[in-house]
Amino acid sequence: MASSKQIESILKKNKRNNTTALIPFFTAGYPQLNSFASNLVNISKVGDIVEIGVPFSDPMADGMTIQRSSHQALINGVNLKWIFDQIETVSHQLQAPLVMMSYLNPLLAFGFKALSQRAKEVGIGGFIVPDLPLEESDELRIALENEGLGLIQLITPATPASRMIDLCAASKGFIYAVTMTGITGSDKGLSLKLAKYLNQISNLTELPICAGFGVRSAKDVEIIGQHAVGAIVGSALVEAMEREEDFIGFLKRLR
Amino acid sequence: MASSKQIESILKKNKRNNTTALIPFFTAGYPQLNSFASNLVNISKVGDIVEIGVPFSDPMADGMTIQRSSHQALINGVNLKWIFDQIETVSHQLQAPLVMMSYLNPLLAFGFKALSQRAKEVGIGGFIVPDLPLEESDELRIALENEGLGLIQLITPATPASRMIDLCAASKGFIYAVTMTGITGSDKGLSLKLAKYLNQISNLTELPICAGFGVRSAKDVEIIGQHAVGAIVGSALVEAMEREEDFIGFLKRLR
Amino acid sequence: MALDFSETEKEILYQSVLDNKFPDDMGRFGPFGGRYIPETLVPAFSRLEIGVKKYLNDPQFIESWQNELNEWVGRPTAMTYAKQLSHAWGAEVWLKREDLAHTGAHKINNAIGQALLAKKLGAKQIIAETGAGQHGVASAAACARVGLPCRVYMGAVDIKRQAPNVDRMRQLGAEVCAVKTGDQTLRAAIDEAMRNWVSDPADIYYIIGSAVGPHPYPFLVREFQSVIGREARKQIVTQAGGLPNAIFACVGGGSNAIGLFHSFLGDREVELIGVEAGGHGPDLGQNAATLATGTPGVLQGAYTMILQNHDGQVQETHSVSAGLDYSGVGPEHALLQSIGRVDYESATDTEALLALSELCKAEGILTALETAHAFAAAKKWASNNPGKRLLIGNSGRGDKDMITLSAHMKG
Amino acid sequence: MALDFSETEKEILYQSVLDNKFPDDMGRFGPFGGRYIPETLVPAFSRLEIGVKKYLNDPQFIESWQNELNEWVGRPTAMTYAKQLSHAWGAEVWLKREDLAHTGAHKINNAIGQALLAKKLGAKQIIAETGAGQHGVASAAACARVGLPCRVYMGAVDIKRQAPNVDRMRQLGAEVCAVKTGDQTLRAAIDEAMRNWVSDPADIYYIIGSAVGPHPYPFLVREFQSVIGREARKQIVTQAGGLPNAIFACVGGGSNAIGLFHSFLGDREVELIGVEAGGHGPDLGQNAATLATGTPGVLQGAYTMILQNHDGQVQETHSVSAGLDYSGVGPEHALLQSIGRVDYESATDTEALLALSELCKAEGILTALETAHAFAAAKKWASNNPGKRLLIGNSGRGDKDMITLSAHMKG
Ligand SMILES: Cc1ncc(COP(=O)(O)O)c(C=O)c1O
Ligand SMILES: Cc1ncc(COP(=O)(O)O)c(C=O)c1O
Repeated sequence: MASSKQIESILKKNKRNNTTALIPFFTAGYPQLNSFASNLVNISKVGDIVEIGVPFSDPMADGMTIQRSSHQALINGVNLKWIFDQIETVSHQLQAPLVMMSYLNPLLAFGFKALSQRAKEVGIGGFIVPDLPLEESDELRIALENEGLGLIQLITPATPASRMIDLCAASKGFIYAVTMTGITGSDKGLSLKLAKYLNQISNLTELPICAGFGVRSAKDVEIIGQHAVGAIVGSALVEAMEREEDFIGFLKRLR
Repeated sequence: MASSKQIESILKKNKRNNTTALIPFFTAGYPQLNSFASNLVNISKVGDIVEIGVPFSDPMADGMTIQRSSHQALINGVNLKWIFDQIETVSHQLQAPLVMMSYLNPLLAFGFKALSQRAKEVGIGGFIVPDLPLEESDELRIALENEGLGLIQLITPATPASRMIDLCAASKGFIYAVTMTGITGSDKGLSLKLAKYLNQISNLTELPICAGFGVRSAKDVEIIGQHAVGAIVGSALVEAMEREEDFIGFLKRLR
Repeated sequence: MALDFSETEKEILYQSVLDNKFPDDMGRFGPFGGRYIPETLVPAFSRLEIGVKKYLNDPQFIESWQNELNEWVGRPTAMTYAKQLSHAWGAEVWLKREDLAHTGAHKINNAIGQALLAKKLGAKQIIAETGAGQHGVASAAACARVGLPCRVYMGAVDIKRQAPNVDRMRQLGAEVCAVKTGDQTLRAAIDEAMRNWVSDPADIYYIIGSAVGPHPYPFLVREFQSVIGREARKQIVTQAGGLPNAIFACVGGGSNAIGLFHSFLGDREVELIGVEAGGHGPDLGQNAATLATGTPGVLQGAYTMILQNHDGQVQETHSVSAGLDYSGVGPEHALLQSIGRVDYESATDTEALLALSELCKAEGILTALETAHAFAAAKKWASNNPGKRLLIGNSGRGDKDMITLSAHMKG
Repeated sequence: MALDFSETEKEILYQSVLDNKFPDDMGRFGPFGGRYIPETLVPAFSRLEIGVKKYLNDPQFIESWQNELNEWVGRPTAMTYAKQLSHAWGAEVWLKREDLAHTGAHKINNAIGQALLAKKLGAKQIIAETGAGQHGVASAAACARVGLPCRVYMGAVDIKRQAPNVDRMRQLGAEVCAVKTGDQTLRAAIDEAMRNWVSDPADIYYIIGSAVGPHPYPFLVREFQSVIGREARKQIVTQAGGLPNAIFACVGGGSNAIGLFHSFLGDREVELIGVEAGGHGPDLGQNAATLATGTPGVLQGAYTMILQNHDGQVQETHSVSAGLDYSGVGPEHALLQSIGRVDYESATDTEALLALSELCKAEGILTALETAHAFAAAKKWASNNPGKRLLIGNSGRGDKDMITLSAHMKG
């Protein structure tokens, strides 16, 4: 059983050790249903935390790769209940705590109370809900926190400073620092901007900060690691799965 | 040299002899340019009067057959000057006086005075102008009459009695009694109506009356002959030409 | 070339125009007009003329028509200040928005007027011709509205280039007959409609689509279209604060132009410019610039300017816009040209296409290809008359032209 | 199924509606609405909300918008008495003619309003989504008019069935992006527009096409569309001599319906009926009858009624009309349904096609397939309410639907 506290402390350990936490993201039930549980186990051996994506029919904030994977997963027949059940079958083999990324509507349909209880049971420590801004989030946050789980808030470069403070205060586990599309670690000028942005958040909170923005290489992870505790690897991992490559090897090479 | 008087007297002779005058109509320059003059000569041997059609680009009052022939004749390069010239080359061989059917615009372009003079020269006794109603006809009529030619007026079953009187008064040579499309000699009921219509005109004028309405057979000519002096044969003759049949034989069989 | 009048003759004729003396008893506008029709149609035209005199002077009939204009057609149509076009052209540009009228062009003003008249005259079947399809659609709609069956003659060539309008007519319950004779465009369609009318002159009413044809059509259509100019005059005085310096309208048969110009004929200080289809260029057969390059003759029932050869054979025309692709023109325009009250220019296919595109992008108004000719000429005028106020008759919308436009967009 | 309120709760909520209390500070209409958006867009929405408050209360802004409505859009649109339809239905049928608005539907009221707002807010690029293409064309035209570049997202399926509108948008200078994700119709296009907005929230302004999406869009769109009902109320009182007994409007996202209904919400004696797309029939996936058959959930930024399965996955819809083919609906409609002020029904594809044809032939008005759904429902109502007066929102014209209609005509 995971909790937001556990997530936070794992990341803080990374920080103390001056290592960069690796947070792989992939879509549940993609590419096939029957490989989900074993993939999850294997990925948990490489990642410090694993982020599981719940597919949704209207992924309004996702890029093409994740959209495609969600679409396929839904065709495969994935739903939230199935995801929880699958995780449960392998929860004793998992070597990293889990967080879950989902749009709001599938969570609403599950019911917030049932969701929190079941998530706790299978070892999920927190939720990232990309279409749930702070203003609308009380109900879900309270339900999660009742079970010791947390709602992980996102911050973006466009977020005004005053709002950053509110978001930091509301977040549990870590802060998810979104970077804008098109920013890549290889561009010096932008990475300066990025540094400033991540440092600005660091100054506002004790919570660990994880950032993800098309991390594709060990170099990218290194650059992020200079200003954040963790690096989230999403599209690149899903693309590797799409191409049927050795995605575990890919993840390992990111260290 | 023909005149409207000559036309009138030929038809009156038919009337006295109780024979039905045959008035073949065909389009000048159809089907070929080079057969026009000889066709004309041959047709004049069968017809009592020959009606020559001047092709026009917008034959607003013609049926499909005549339209097609006009269209082809124009493609062949026919114009009014050429028609006059051709007639002139054979005028001594013609055995019947001529009348000319033309829409107004080609006549306008030729000039009414020049038209009247040239028509007289080549032996044309009268003009039928299907888009020139009585009200607009003074100028042309005067020009023609100055040369002894006549403007042949059309009367239709829809023409009110009072107007029939005016049309009869204005006409020279004969009265062209139009019958409505769709009326054929074989229909007893309609031929009763037709008889009434033609008799009504006869009662209004001393001029001979000629009628034409899809005359296709000797029977048709016979029926017309009971109430009119002459029968005009247009579409059926042109169709015979179109089918490259022996149209002279066809004409002969109409007697 | 226009008939040659002396200055005094012109002034006298102009005065007669202003005194509403035309058409005269013979249906003439000065020397032009008249009624050149088959004898079969004479009684039908007599009835029509009597009907026109009666109903156009009957306040109840006019009210019923005006009511349809307001409630069904959506009149008055707007007057738009074209801000960005004004900026680009360096002049003050106003648009009279006939494109907003029901079915998408000025044609409906006339179609509903004649449909109401036909109903009054006891017609059992309506026929109409159409070029661009706009008059066909307008007639189909008007006939549905008044409850009369409608048959539309349309050239086979036009059926192809205005396909969406063909389907619209059918949807509106009209029968569409493809005309495969002659040049297979507007002129052939009018011929065919006339021929059809001859077959049953008593029960058929022919709704002609422009200010052309035998008397009283040019008069009748002008009366029904003059609502454009009446509205426009009031609107521009109110909205712009005064009369325009120049007014532009495209001229096919000339119905939208005469409708727009008519209320301004007495304003000598207002230049009136009709714009014909310049097609590929000035040679005979390459355009439909009847007034600019034609000669007087009789076509389809009227003595007017036409495109013909020396033998009096009417010539085929070319224009990218089906609605202007016509060898004749309304007789009243022939008079207005002869007396110098209206200038007639032309714009080529290319100029029209460019103007259409410029208007689209500057004002978000997709105008008809026909109408675009007026914009092309207006643009030139504006460049020679900076700062002046001009009014353009935006006679219709360009939705019907998408097939042609898309082909041109692709190159 | 709608949320279950007691009669007292309903009365209280209705009173709040009448007192103009909705949307509240959280952007809610009772329980519905709100703002469910990515954090990246939060600042953009804050700016938008401030802009909306400022400019919608700024008489100068409202005047500039009203001026565009009058001069460019062609408002007020007509109110037509449908004489033959009234006769056939045994009721008094009136039509509010949004089909006569510039570009052919009510969508332009909103598009020009938002384009003006975007200009005020300093946007550099406009994006829009479109289903039937009507909002895309309206946005393209409005952007041209105010001078802003426009990019329109449109589902690949819709691009096929509304091809003429695609060309119109391009002709008006807009870029049209085919959306090949999801169901490739309106919903996917909205998702894609949102995603694109995320890429540059500061310079992009998203003109949404219906009264849906995150607050303040449902409010903003309602305000811009309410001009329909304001005009209609005055017109019907003047022309018919009193209020109608019932009002019908089709409901896709619900913008024309809310625009028409809004001025009549306080008239308890006036029945208000929204008509959704019944598609092939009542089963999930066979229709787009969101209010009639959906459940509450969050879709594209708002808590509202949606068509979803038990897992909260939004379902694909079916309707013959692209503009109604949407799994969600504006949150204000969800409230009005819950409190019983508005009834929501549906009409099937077949019923809509028949109604379209009947209207065409009876009144000479080719309505949009979307709109035809309202006629189908109104016809049924009329047969149960003989002699009553009813008003139908004729939201747009059917020219854009000719491809679909021709296919159905051929069988
Ligand atoms: C939009 C539009 N404008 C102009 C014309 C030309 O006709 P007229 O010269 O009679 O106005 C047409 C003819 O179809 C048309 O559709
Ligand atoms: C003519 C017409 N009516 C109605 C609609 C449905 O939209 P709404 O429900 O927002 O009015 C559309 C959408 O494209 C439309 O084009």
